Amino acid sequence: MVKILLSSSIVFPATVGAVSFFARNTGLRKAMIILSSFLIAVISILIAFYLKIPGLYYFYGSQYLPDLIIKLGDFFLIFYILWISYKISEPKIAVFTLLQLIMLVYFDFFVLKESEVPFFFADELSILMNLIISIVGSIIAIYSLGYMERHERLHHVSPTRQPRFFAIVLMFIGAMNGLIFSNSLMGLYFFWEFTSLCSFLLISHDGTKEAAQNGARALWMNMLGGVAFIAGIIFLYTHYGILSLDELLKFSGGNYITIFVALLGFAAFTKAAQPPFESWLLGAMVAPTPVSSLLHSSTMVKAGIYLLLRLAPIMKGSILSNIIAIYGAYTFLSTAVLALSQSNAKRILAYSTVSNLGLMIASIGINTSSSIAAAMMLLLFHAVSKGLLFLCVGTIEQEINSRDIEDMKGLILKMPVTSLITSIGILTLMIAPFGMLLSKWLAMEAASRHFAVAMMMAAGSAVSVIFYSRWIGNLISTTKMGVLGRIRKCKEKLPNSILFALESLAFMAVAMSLFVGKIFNALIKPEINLMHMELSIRAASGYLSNGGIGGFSVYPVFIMIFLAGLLSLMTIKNSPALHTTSYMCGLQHNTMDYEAKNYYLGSLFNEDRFKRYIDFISAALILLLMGGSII
Amino acid sequence: MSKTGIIPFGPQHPVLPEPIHLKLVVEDERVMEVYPAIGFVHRGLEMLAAKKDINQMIYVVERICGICSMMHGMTYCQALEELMGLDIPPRAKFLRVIWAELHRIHSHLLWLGLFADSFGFENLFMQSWKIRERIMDMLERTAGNRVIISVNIIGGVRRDMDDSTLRWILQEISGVEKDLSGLKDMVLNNYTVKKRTVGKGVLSKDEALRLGAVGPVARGSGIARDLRATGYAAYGELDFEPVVEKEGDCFSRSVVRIREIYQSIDLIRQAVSKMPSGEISVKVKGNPPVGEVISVVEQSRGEVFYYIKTSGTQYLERLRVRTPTFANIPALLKMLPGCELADVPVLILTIDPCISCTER
Amino acid sequence: MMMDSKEVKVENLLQQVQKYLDEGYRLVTETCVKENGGYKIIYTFEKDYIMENIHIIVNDMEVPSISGIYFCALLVENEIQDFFGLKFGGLAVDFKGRMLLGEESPVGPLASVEIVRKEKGVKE
Amino acid sequence: MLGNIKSVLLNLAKKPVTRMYPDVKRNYFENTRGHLINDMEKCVLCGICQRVCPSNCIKVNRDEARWEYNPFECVLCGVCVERCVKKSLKLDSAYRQPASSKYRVELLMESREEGKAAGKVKSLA
Amino acid sequence: MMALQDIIKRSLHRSPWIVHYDCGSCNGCDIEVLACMTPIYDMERFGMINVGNPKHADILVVTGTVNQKNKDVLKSVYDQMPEPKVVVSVGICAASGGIFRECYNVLGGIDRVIPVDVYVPGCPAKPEAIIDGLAMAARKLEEKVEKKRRAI
Amino acid sequence: MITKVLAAAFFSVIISTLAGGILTGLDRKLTALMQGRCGPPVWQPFFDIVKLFSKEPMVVNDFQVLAAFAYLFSEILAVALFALKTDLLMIVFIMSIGSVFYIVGAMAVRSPYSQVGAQRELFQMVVYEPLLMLVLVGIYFETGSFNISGIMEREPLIIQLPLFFLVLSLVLDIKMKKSPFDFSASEHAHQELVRGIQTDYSGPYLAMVEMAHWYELVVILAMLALFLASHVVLGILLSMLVFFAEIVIDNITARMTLKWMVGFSWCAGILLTFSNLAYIYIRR
Ligand code: NFV
Ligand code: SF4
Ligand code: SF4
Ligand code: SF4
Repeated sequence: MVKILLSSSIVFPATVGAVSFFARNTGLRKAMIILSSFLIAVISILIAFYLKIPGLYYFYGSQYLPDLIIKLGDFFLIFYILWISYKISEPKIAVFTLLQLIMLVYFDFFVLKESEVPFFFADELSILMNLIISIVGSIIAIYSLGYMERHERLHHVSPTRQPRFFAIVLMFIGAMNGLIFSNSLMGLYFFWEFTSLCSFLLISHDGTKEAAQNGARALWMNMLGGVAFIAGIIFLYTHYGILSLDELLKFSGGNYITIFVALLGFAAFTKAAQPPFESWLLGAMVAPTPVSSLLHSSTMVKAGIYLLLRLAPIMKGSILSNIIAIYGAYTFLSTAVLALSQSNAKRILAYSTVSNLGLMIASIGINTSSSIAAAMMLLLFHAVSKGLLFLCVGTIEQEINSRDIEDMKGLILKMPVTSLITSIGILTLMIAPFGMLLSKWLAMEAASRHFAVAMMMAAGSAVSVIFYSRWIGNLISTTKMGVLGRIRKCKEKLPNSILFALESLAFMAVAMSLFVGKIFNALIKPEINLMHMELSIRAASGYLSNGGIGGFSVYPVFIMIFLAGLLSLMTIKNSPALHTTSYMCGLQHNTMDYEAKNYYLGSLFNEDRFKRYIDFISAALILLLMGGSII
Repeated sequence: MSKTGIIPFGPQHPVLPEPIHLKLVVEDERVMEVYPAIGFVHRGLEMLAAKKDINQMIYVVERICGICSMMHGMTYCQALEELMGLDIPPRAKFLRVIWAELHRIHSHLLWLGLFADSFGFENLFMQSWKIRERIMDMLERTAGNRVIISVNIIGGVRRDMDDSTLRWILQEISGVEKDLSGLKDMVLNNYTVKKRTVGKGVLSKDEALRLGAVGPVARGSGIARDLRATGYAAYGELDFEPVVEKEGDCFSRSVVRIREIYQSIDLIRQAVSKMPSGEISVKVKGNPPVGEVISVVEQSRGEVFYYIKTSGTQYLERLRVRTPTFANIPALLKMLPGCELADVPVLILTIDPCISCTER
Repeated sequence: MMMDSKEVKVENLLQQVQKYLDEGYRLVTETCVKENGGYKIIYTFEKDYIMENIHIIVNDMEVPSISGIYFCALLVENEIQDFFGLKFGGLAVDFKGRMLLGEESPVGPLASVEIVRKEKGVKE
Repeated sequence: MLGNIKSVLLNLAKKPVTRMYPDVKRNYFENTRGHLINDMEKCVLCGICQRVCPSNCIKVNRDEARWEYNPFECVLCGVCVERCVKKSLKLDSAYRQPASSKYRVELLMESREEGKAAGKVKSLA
Repeated sequence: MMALQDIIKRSLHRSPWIVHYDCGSCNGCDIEVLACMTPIYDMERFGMINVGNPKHADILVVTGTVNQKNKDVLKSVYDQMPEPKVVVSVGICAASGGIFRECYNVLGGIDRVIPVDVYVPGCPAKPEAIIDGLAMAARKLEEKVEKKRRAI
Repeated sequence: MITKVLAAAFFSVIISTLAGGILTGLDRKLTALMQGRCGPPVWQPFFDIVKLFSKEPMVVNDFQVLAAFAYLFSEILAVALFALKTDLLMIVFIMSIGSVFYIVGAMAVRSPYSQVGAQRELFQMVVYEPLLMLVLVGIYFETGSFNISGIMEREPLIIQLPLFFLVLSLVLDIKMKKSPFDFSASEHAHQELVRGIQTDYSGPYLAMVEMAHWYELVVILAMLALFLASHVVLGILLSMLVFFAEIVIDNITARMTLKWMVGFSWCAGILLTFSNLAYIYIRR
């Protein structure tokens, strides 16, 4: 049963994807996708309930088959990518792929000895990731139904390219599940590469020149990461003979293990689009928005974090870990500052994704039980909220034909539902008591021994408040008087699939924060125990206690916000608040002439130049990291 | 998408003592362009010259502005005296100097307060207005009113000061001088004030000339031009040097004004000590002859220009007033683009604008 | 000081003004007076406390603006537009006769003012 | 800046300079122009004040023996006082009290023939 | 309930906030209004502060005449003040147009545009008179509250 | 247990309301005296608040109501949590909820002044939030705890963390919006932004915002007092001293501009914290 579940979590989405590629009948395809999304989610929940974890499981059926498939798949993938690089004539891809090919051939045919390892490894982390991928992923897939239809209508795409799109998306979900469940490092590697490929295909889905270019950039950067990945595996295997996660987790450390960590860390950084590789994620914003939501914020980029989390116990206490912490904190701050100068909503989200990934990396680097817990919580909450926000931006963009937050002024009157959901999404990212801030709090407390890291974290989170809150400000700012009345009158028409996706994600984002204690006890605590760390955090009914250092209780804040909302609704209702115009120096008659814009500090730093500095420093940090690993 | 916002500034605005309107095109904190709109104080009193006779017009021109009212009256009277060929008694000239210099001190202190307010230095505002009240007392005691003192008439002045009053003035003015030292310290030696004013709104000498800047604005840019040197009223018999500063930024304009306060104190002392005795006015008979006359006087804000055309009756044919602020506004418009939003009030106040003068 | 000014032909105005600029004169102001049914515009320049006046006589025609030469002339020329309803050609910033006046104010108020001769002793 | 601190603290130590206005009334200087009053016993309704007034705020009505004055138009210049031949006008040093509506001052010269005058204030909105 | 009303009335009386609009005055009255805030007169003793923003203010202090351009401004400043509010006209210009009432651009006193509750005469009005006027205005605020309460 | 907690929270809120009002009044009185004038009575702020509550509730955008409530409540919560001696970092986080709502509420009004004020406030937040957190981290460094109860057990922090104390004073100055840090909303409203971020809050909502400021003031003063927590009276005296110093500074400085302020505070904050850290290391 368990085996079936695990296997089907990979195979089922992939198969449905493959089938949907050939399903030319729109209605049928739709029904299939809805059904299968539902099933995927169900499977993940079943897994979460029925799996005995931590545990090792074999693939359903044969145990050699998956190994074989993966081996073949590896080569297939590499040749396919080579072909792509030839087709779009991008030599960088070819170079990195060829490097991988050489190493792969060397490894597969000359080094690797036959051995028998269970295919699946599942623990709480995998379950957590699986839940995110399957639930958020299927919600996004459903959203895409509505979105892609409008998208193609707006862009006059015909014949429809939706089958291709959904095929890739569903296969991607399968691949992600494979990535997080696979025990063998080779399997991990295969799925890793596969997601890179999916990302490329989806980025260039629209087929414009820009899309192709940005896709290529994403691919070569990820291929570079792949090179490091395979190199790391070879290194590990040749030195310690380890090729699977379970062994790795049991491994008690060796002299050169840090080199392996550094190599895999590098791969993780490319995947998580940490500077100097953040440009691929920014470029990836040309993809249809569900792609950005699914791959580039909630799941694929999280693969990097997943990998680092797996490496965390190995590097515990090393200098490397400290450098990673600094690097992550630095990324957190610097990309938050970059996001500050943006007014394009997707770019803001992209930069802040990179930034939050940096925060997770920093937490992992700090490597204490609370910081690991913080990282895992961030992983979860960020996936939901960010995914939601991307979907919101997509919806808004299709309506107002712009992604610029300056153009979203007063959107609340035009698209009340979307705007409110967007605001809630932003709030869940920005303020306590929502999970993101709770995890930031945990991370801050964990970071307090590393003063520099703490400083950058504090600054970074303050900076992110700027770009988030001005976004909300723009959404709800109006010149019209009597907002609530108008909202009530305004009927916003959204396709059901889109509405469902937005509402369910928003609900999740809020509800999860409410039950943060439960989530912590169920998923995060055991995982930290598994990592053999002394657990100092306790959670009970909305209270998170950080081992005598401090504590955070969520309920009072919720009650407070609830009360504020209730009272304000009551006051608005009872005393139909008198509405006036805004203060305009006595020039009320031509209010529309005047409007302040948000500060983007364009004059202070120009994005390109600033980015160069940031990239430079982060490259230096990565070099330091590599160097640190050798010492 | 442009990230430039448009911010209104005025007419009803707490830092603007008077209504003008500026449309500021800003990007972040930087002002890119400025579109002014004026006319909120325009009353059209030049036209009253046709309705009120020359004596009544004194009280009208004094109400062009409550800050520099005495000097408006003086300029007007000087113009008509010139036209009618009147030679006013020397005592009247000296009295005019004293009142004019008192006005200059009060006007500069008033400016200093508002200027301080423009960069959020409330205490400085309070201190300078506190000192200013002593000047107001002097005006009230000598002329009977705090603000619009109405002492000029064609042919001299209306009120005399007796010796005890003059002594009292000397004593009070010394008190003012003492109080000023703390104030001066607060402007000239305060790091934060310097930071807000030094290097802001720089106006080079050339620009100042071309834009026709007058008064402290011109003198702050190194133009040694002070009409009092032409010796109208009793200034010819008093000793003074125009105050000049070179840098041409807000700070040097402030320094000019503060030094001018001291200069005025000195001038008052001189005038009191040299005060001749005798009549304070001459009798004026008949209507002024037909003619055109120009009269200029160094107001607290710079040169005020009166053009008067008479028609041979007791009414003027045309009265035209060009006030110093009118001449300084082009300089302001040159300074504003490129400054920070927070500096807008500072720059506006640095020319010491007086809109009621400007728009009449 | 009593005013004396020399008349300049409208065509030569700009040239003359340019000459003043080149010689380092400062534009004090322009003054418009009604004279003999037409308008006299007096330009006052100053250097070293000496004032020089020139004037032009115009009727209802378009007056060349000197704001291209002396930027600071723009305010006063707009003011003359407001007060007398004259038109200046080539103003740096043109408020269209509404710099000081509001939308509902009279047009060219000073152009239509006549002295109300209020004789002595006559009761109103 | 240190000097500034000193002066601020000195101010704190000193008594405030505030004139505690409603509690402590100020003595005005003798020739302060506060508000205009007319002593109707002296006034002969010659009308000079009406003519010289720059603000046209005095109306002398000989027929009805009335001297009218609008305090909300008077600029307190004192010209009328100076020119009044009978010295019946006077500028008192106290200011006129604020009011919640505008009014005119109308002084009637009753029983003019008998040479006796009596002032009477009438307010009109 | 009564006590609460009293407290409210008292507070209204004790903390009237002022917005000052210079509506074409000659500055004479203007600077006298400002002088009321300076150490010598210090109207903050009575809790009066110049908030400069109609939305926060209880008393609108207007100086100067109304002209074509600023009548709308004056009106909208008045409209933006929340009730209860009173208007104080300072100086004769604001009361009737003063010496300028014959000018072509002057409409007359501010009562042409907005209702005025207190007139402070004088050209310029003396600071003491202004303080008296403001105190009177503060009392009017109370009256307005009272009236409103009766109406309910 | 729970009733006891609630009662404690309730009393602390009442007391801090009184304290906040009196402190604000004291501030105004002292400022006036320093300027040589008489000034309002100390309880003037209460009159103001009552008056504002009795005024007509006027809003531009309904979200302002929510913003005002949320701001007020989160500051109240912060006060209560402080009184219950909980985690300082959490208190800071909760206070920032309030600030965010406050800012967003101002942004919701499409008036250039509130919006620019909100922008400036945001940048001000970027300055004081990290500094505040750094101070807390510094305290943790010394005491090993973020909990107030844990912190209070330690010896006077002021000896170990004198410069952190200065940083916290800086934060207080920024939070109080007193000169030179009053560019987002000047207390006296004489600035280019009218009342900046508060421009369009009026009547009761302005009152709520004002009261929220009181609580903020109280919390930060209490944090200052924590530096001498072992002697409560001395601690309070110390924080009052800082408060007084802040008023003096208010009276001798001009307002800063945005760039200057961010640069100055960051440099000062970082310099001070790092030198203090170095000092700690040397002492150990
Ligand atoms: N000084 C002066 Fe005036 C005059 N004339 C000018 O701009 O103050 Ni109201
Ligand atoms: S001038 Fe004197 S006497 Fe003549 S009417 Fe006027 S007040 Fe009466
Ligand atoms: S004081 Fe002046 S304005 Fe008043 S009535 Fe007399 S002359 Fe007229
Ligand atoms: S009343 Fe007098 S002082 Fe006041 S504004 Fe009018 S003219 Fe000026």
